Amino acid sequence: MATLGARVSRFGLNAATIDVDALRRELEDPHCGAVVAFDGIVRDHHGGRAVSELRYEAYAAMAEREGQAIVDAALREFAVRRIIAEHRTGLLAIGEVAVHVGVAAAHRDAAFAACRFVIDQIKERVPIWKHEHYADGAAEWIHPD
Amino acid sequence: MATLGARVSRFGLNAATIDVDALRRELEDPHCGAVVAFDGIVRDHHGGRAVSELRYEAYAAMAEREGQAIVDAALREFAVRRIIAEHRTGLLAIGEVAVHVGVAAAHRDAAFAACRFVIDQIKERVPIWKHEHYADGAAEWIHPD
Amino acid sequence: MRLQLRYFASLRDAAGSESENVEHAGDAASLYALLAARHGFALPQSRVRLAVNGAFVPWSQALHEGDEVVFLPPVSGG
Amino acid sequence: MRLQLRYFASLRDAAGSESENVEHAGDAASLYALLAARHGFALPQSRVRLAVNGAFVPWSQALHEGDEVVFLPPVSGG
Repeated sequence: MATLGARVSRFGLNAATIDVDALRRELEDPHCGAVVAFDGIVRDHHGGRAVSELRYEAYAAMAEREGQAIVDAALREFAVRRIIAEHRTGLLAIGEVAVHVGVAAAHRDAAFAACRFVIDQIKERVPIWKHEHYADGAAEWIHPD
Repeated sequence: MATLGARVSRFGLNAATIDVDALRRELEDPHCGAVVAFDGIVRDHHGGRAVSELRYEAYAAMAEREGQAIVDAALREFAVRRIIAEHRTGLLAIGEVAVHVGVAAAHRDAAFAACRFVIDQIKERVPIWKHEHYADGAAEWIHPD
Repeated sequence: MRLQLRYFASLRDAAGSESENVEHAGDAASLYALLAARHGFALPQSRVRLAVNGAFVPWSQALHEGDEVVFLPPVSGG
Repeated sequence: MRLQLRYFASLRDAAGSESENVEHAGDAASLYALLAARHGFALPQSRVRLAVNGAFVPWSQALHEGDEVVFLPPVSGG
């Protein structure tokens, strides 16, 4: 067997385009038989309104700390070897990747569970806010109940 | 909103390298806010033995029909818009992608559920067999209980 | 009736062939028993699924002249 | 004590500013009530989380001289 590579957990904010293909290659590990990746993508509609673009604002220092705490917790709690997550900030067009979570594990159960945990936790507690811009010119901060 | 693109479900066998980056781009859809992808990758060990490479053999006509039936069923049963799956045949080295399942949906619940359904069903009923070649020179057909 | 058999994975290795044509009058279970004895198949019928003309069918299904019959060992794709 | 406030999202829009420094003697809840009245924050305190020096803390936690205090509207990343 190949030398055991280091386990990895990394969360970052990214003001530029998230390079999903490159992040996927960073998950490669000869011990891992399963990779699960989630991409959150800017949709053209929300709550029945046509969305033209959106902007993410982050409380950056805290977002990086909370995000890193989430991927570190996932690496401890699930039988996975690599977790890489990035979240965009700034202005995004329809179709752009807003958030990416990639997980590599020996088996798919843990890879699916850890990926789901990380995206759910990001949406729950990383201080990032979405400002939606609508086709009719209006804009609104999204503050879910 | 953009014109509603066609819903897609496609399964294929592939004797060459699976181009994961290209398949991912085929999932793009302005109505979809969530993409979940699973990659099954050749691991360097199985059941405690060091694996050097493996070969997948398919009952091709039936595998294509069963695989297509699976992705068609997932498109009917989950609130998803695009499902693309490919399975390798032939000789694979450690780290190569053996199977890829990508799903695009409006929301992540359905994307995760459909992706999991498709890979579980592929492993359950698509007539493909793995011939593992071990570092010690032995080889074995894998026929799970 | 004349049947076309195809073999995959460990059954192909045991049969030493990818396919053979057989004359058989009984059902699929009796055919499997006969071939398992002839070729030394290690898998009991309980672990094998039956496909006729490229689709899963129950072992109770009657075979017909010209059918493509495949005894599927447990699959291991993915 | 002197506190450094930072505002994000709808609270920043309402405050018309990214940050301000305030002198305040009470707890975080009384500070939020005061600022909500001054700036017209639409969110009740029950929908806002408190962060002090970049970490979530309960509303019961005492504030100290120089703390960075942020009232976090419901987040919507992802």
